[in-house]
Amino acid sequence: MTKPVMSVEIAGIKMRNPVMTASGTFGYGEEFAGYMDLESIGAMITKGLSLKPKAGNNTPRIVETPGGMLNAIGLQNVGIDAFIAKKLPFLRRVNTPVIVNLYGNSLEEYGELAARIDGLPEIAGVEVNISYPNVKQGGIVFGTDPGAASQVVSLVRSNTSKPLIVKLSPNVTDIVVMAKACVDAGAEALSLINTLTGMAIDLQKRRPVLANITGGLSGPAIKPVALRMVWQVARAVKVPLIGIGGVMNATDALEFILAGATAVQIGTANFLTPAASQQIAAEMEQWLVDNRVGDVKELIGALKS
Amino acid sequence: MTKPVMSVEIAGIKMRNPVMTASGTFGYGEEFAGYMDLESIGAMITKGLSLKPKAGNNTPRIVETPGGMLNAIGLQNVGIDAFIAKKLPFLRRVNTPVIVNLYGNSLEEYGELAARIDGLPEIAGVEVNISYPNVKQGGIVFGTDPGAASQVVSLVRSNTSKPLIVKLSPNVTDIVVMAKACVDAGAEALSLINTLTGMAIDLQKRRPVLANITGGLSGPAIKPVALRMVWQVARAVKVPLIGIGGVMNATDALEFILAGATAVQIGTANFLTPAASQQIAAEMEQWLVDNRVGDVKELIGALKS
Amino acid sequence: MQFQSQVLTNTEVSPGYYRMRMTAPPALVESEAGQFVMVKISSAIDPLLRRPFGIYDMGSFATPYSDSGRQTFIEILYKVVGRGTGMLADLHQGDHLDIIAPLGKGFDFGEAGEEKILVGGGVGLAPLYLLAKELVKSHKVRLFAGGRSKEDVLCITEFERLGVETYVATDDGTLGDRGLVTQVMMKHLASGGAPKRLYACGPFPMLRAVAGIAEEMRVPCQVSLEAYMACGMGACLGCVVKGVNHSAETPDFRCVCKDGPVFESTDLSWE
Amino acid sequence: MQFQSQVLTNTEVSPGYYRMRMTAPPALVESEAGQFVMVKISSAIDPLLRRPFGIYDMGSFATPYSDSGRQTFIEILYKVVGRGTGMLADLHQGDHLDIIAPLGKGFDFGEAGEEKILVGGGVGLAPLYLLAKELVKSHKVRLFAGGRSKEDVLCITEFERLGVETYVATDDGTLGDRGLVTQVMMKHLASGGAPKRLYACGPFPMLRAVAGIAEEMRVPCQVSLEAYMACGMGACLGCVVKGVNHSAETPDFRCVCKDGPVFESTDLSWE
Ligand SMILES: Cc1cc2nc3c(=O)[nH]c(=O)nc-3n(C[C@H](O)[C@H](O)[C@H](O)COP(=O)(O)OP(=O)(O)OC[C@H]3O[C@@H](n4cnc5c(N)ncnc54)[C@H](O)[C@@H]3O)c2cc1C
Ligand SMILES: Cc1cc2nc3c(=O)[nH]c(=O)nc-3n(C[C@H](O)[C@H](O)[C@H](O)COP(=O)(O)OP(=O)(O)OC[C@H]3O[C@@H](n4cnc5c(N)ncnc54)[C@H](O)[C@@H]3O)c2cc1C
Ligand SMILES: Cc1cc2nc3c(=O)[nH]c(=O)nc-3n(C[C@H](O)[C@H](O)[C@H](O)COP(=O)(O)O)c2cc1C
Ligand SMILES: Cc1cc2nc3c(=O)[nH]c(=O)nc-3n(C[C@H](O)[C@H](O)[C@H](O)COP(=O)(O)O)c2cc1C
Ligand code: FES
Ligand code: FES
Repeated sequence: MTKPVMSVEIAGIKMRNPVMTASGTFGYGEEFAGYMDLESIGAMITKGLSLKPKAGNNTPRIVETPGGMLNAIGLQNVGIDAFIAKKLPFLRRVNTPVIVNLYGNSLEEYGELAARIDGLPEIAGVEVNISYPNVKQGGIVFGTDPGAASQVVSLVRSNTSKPLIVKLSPNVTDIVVMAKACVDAGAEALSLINTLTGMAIDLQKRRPVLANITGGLSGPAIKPVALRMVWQVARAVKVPLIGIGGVMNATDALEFILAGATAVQIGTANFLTPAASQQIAAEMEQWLVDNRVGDVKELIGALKS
Repeated sequence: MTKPVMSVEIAGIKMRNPVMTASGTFGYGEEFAGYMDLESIGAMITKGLSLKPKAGNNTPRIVETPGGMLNAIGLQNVGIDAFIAKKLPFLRRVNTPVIVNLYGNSLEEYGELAARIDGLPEIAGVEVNISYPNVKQGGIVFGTDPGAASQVVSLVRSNTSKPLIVKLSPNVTDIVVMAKACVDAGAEALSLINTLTGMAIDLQKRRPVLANITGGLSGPAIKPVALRMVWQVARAVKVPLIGIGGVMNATDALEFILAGATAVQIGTANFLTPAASQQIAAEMEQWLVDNRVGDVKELIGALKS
Repeated sequence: MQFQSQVLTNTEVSPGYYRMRMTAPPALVESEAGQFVMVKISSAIDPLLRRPFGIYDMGSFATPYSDSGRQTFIEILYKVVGRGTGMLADLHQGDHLDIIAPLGKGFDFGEAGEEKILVGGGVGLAPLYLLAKELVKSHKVRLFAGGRSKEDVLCITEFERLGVETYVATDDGTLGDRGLVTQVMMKHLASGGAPKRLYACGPFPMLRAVAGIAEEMRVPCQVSLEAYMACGMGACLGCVVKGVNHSAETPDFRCVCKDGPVFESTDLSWE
Repeated sequence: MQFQSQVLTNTEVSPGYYRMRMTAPPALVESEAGQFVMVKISSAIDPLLRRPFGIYDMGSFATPYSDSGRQTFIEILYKVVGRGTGMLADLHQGDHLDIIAPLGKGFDFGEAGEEKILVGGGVGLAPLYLLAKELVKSHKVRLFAGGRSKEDVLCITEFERLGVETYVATDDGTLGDRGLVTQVMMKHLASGGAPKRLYACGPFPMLRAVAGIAEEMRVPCQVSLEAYMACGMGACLGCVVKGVNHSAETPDFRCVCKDGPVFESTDLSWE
């Protein structure tokens, strides 16, 4: 049999396959170069970048939970300028689209960030993080209020001509309302989901485990919630979706695609197997061969229900 | 050391310890009589009862997920009258408070159900389920709209003088808003959380696993979300809380109590170990002994943060 | 009863099929043919739920390590189909399992002296062995065993040792007759005298076919069903099947775990 | 490098402490003293995250089963403190583990001929053994080993066999001197000549005390830290500690996994 077609396109970003790495779980890419071929996957998304460098939260910042983990990194990052100066040169040499994940403390910061990357040819697109739940100031409001989300997306839209992806928070009553608001404001694709807000307690110390008290739940535990949200949103909007949440293997990835995603992002799995994204892309291709599917795009939203 | 005090009181219901069994996971009690001493736990909550008997959903109704399970039973139950006639006589002989979990297809049904059990001395209290996510008609609306929830609670409040507990859905943007609405409308205690809405897909069949497509996620996977919500609500309302979600052992139970719960409910764990609730109560008592805590009530909300 | 058990043996009896013997409390020898066990394969939360298996065999052997001088055991016969059974196949002698047993309703042996027919499809043979062991004491027993291919026909020698007359059918003809086990059964029944009772365990379409045959022949028939289970004891209502009186207005759902897994074929809705 | 490993031995060396030897690819003998491994204890999702352990020892032995005629191994020395280490202790010879190694930055051996002092608290001795093995080749080495009680002082004989002079301190005086290991060390250092370099691994308060002593004595000191880790390779930013230049305005966070686990004591903020 001829090789199946694995390429997909998201908001004009051409990817060799539907496997991307999720923001905050893949460093700035270079950390993984020794473990895998960075040119074997569809796209890389950077750690969330803010206007100024951010120290992040105190430790403990992470803790394992049943089938998942909580993190409250607090968006520690080098800041957009240092990213451009120090991290982008390495990524420039890798022939895989780089998407920057942007996080603003205020509406203006989002606008400023978008403008800052607009002229950089080595950046394939923007993923706007309106859902970061760990930083008190602002984040949670943009991610759970359709009006505020809409404002952020419009501003970013007017400040950059880069392909625009918006990443949604699952901590809402109705994900479809949020999705529609973002699409109406100019989002060309949606990533979902970010982490569910959770908490862990150390019984003996009678304290929250995380210094930040609450954190974001990721990993296999959240997959059923993520699948449900992708399925709901896929039936309500027309833009391509990127499924995220507990993808550990090709089966998980293909389930998201059946539910309506055009691509998936690999998050927590990168911590367990640094080459997870490469392996998942390869296994997906093998699955298509074994099941005589000629093009992965045939599976997008192909769930019978 | 003298035995620690394990008794707690919820909305006037006196319980010998803080361990209750969660609705829908403990049958009508009698199923577990051969595996444990039903008089070793704090209270039993019945399967959700509706006005008429309900057939429930088609199968498959359950599926395992990473660290959890999805269910879409669809509230199959014998109906309130058959419950009173056939199931209550057994429970009457057990010296443990019985709380009925009520579910109405409409506002009126909730009112009618409350009136129906008001005069029955063998029923210690009512838990109103406004959060059932599997039945299209109504349920989800009452559970995610503060105004609708408030209406249900007020009506039930005026139709029965039984202790009134309201069970909250976690599928909301702000659980505190829902909690306050219910308390303001007359809830004397809150149970949280019910299941998170999720979905599972059978890749080979390209179909949702559950006949109902979506279902409710329970088990260890959801514990971090449940703990976070209990902690948030505990700081916002004054009524006692019942913590639910992935309680598998005494450590989990005590974590919920530190977060602010007065009692906990055991759900999915009953399926893995039929005597789970009895064992958890015993282990909690042992923990108090080992850690020289004289009264479990000292731990309620005792989290340092 | 919930108990801790230790694996005694775990042997691949055919590619992908295993037979596992494990320790059990003495009371377990009272289990009825057709009853099942729920096994917690790992003490970790993955896999979370117990997995149900029919009791294939049980007994006891002499050991100096028990007070009574004897150790009771039960056996299951299982096929590796997914994660749980895959992990089960990796277990060794001495590994621990947490078991709830015996669960459900077993087979009704019917009257002594009548001829009984057993029909098993693939791993559906599992609960029929214990049944055969009992039936041969006072009945003539014939077994029709079906499978996709010769690898899927299990433990025939064991049945024959009991004195059961066995007939084999495979979809691809690699063992016994080619064809569906029900077709092969019909051929043989046409020639011999009519049996007095049928017992069947296997895939749903096979059970439906057997139930149909029983109805035509007007003989009682018991079938053993499978369903996805969470609790195994009637609490979760996950495992229901439609009873014969089922309709949207008057629901008649039965729990495979508690009302079954063995049902009279006439009690079920076969749509 | 990520590789599949098999357990060779897994022995309880003191109540609650285990030493495990496992197979590794030949390249692993290039690991530096102080580097660590990340172990996936179960292929199931529970426990989900890998667990970090210092490399205690490594080497190779003759075997007919390998092409090269030799099998490389690494060893870890670990304390059972929770679920992951509890499950690790249950593993037997032949069981499989998935390992990423070697990770992090190892110890700097300093100059030949100088006297080196090692300070280990409890299981903090683990990475010091491989260091000692190297140092004794060209330095005089003294080890101060501390623990809560005599059960917590590990593998002293192994260090002595290397020719390391060892001193033991326990909080309860059940082995060696009574008191904190740092107090006992100060007593001995007061009498002998000043060492040229300190190396320490153990609980944070002990490390802080050793760093303080090193500062007073104006000798270089390397400490090996622990932190809760998800990735072990600098990607999650979960394992950070404050560097010496840290302030709220000018954050200076270092990754224990990548910038460490071994740090110069003067590079860290000890608040
Ligand atoms: C009363 C009863 C008795 C059984 N007796 C036997 C037996 O003696 N030997 C034997 O090999 N099998 C038996 N089964 C089936 C056995 O329980 C399943 O094969 C097993 O649970 C699959 O577990 P898994 O983790 O390997 O599969 P999973 O990874 O969970 O799933 C793999 C496939 O198996 C199906 N499956 C999962 N659980 C069940 C279940 N409870 N029932 C039916 N299908 C399921 C899934 O839908 C999926 O298609 C019995 C089932 C029941 C209900
Ligand atoms: C670089 C490095 C090297 C290490 N080397 C060794 C070693 O050689 N021998 C050894 O016994 N231990 C070592 N540790 C500590 C070891 O990783 C933890 O004890 C282990 O991960 C606990 O796993 P668990 O599942 O048993 O504990 P859990 O059940 O997860 O937790 C039990 C307790 O251990 C603590 N803990 C969990 N993970 C870590 C961690 N990564 N670091 C520190 N504490 C943790 C928890 O906070 C909790 O208090 C090292 C840690 C690091 C970071
Ligand atoms: C340690 C960690 C850091 C993360 N940082 C970010 C971030 O900076 N920006 C962002 O949009 N999402 C961030 N995420 C969320 C992931 O990108 C992803 O949405 C989430 O982890 C769910 O996917 P998973 O279950 O595959 O991990 C982070 C997740 C983890 C675990
Ligand atoms: C099979 C099943 C049936 C349930 N039925 C009900 C119900 O009828 N009414 C209700 O309020 N909650 C119902 N629940 C939710 C539980 O009571 C509980 O809130 C939830 O399972 C979370 O707790 P756990 O993680 O301990 O299982 C059901 C849960 C399960 C798993
Ligand atoms: S498996 Fe739970 S009711 Fe049958
Ligand atoms: S453990 Fe992930 S950055 Fe160090």
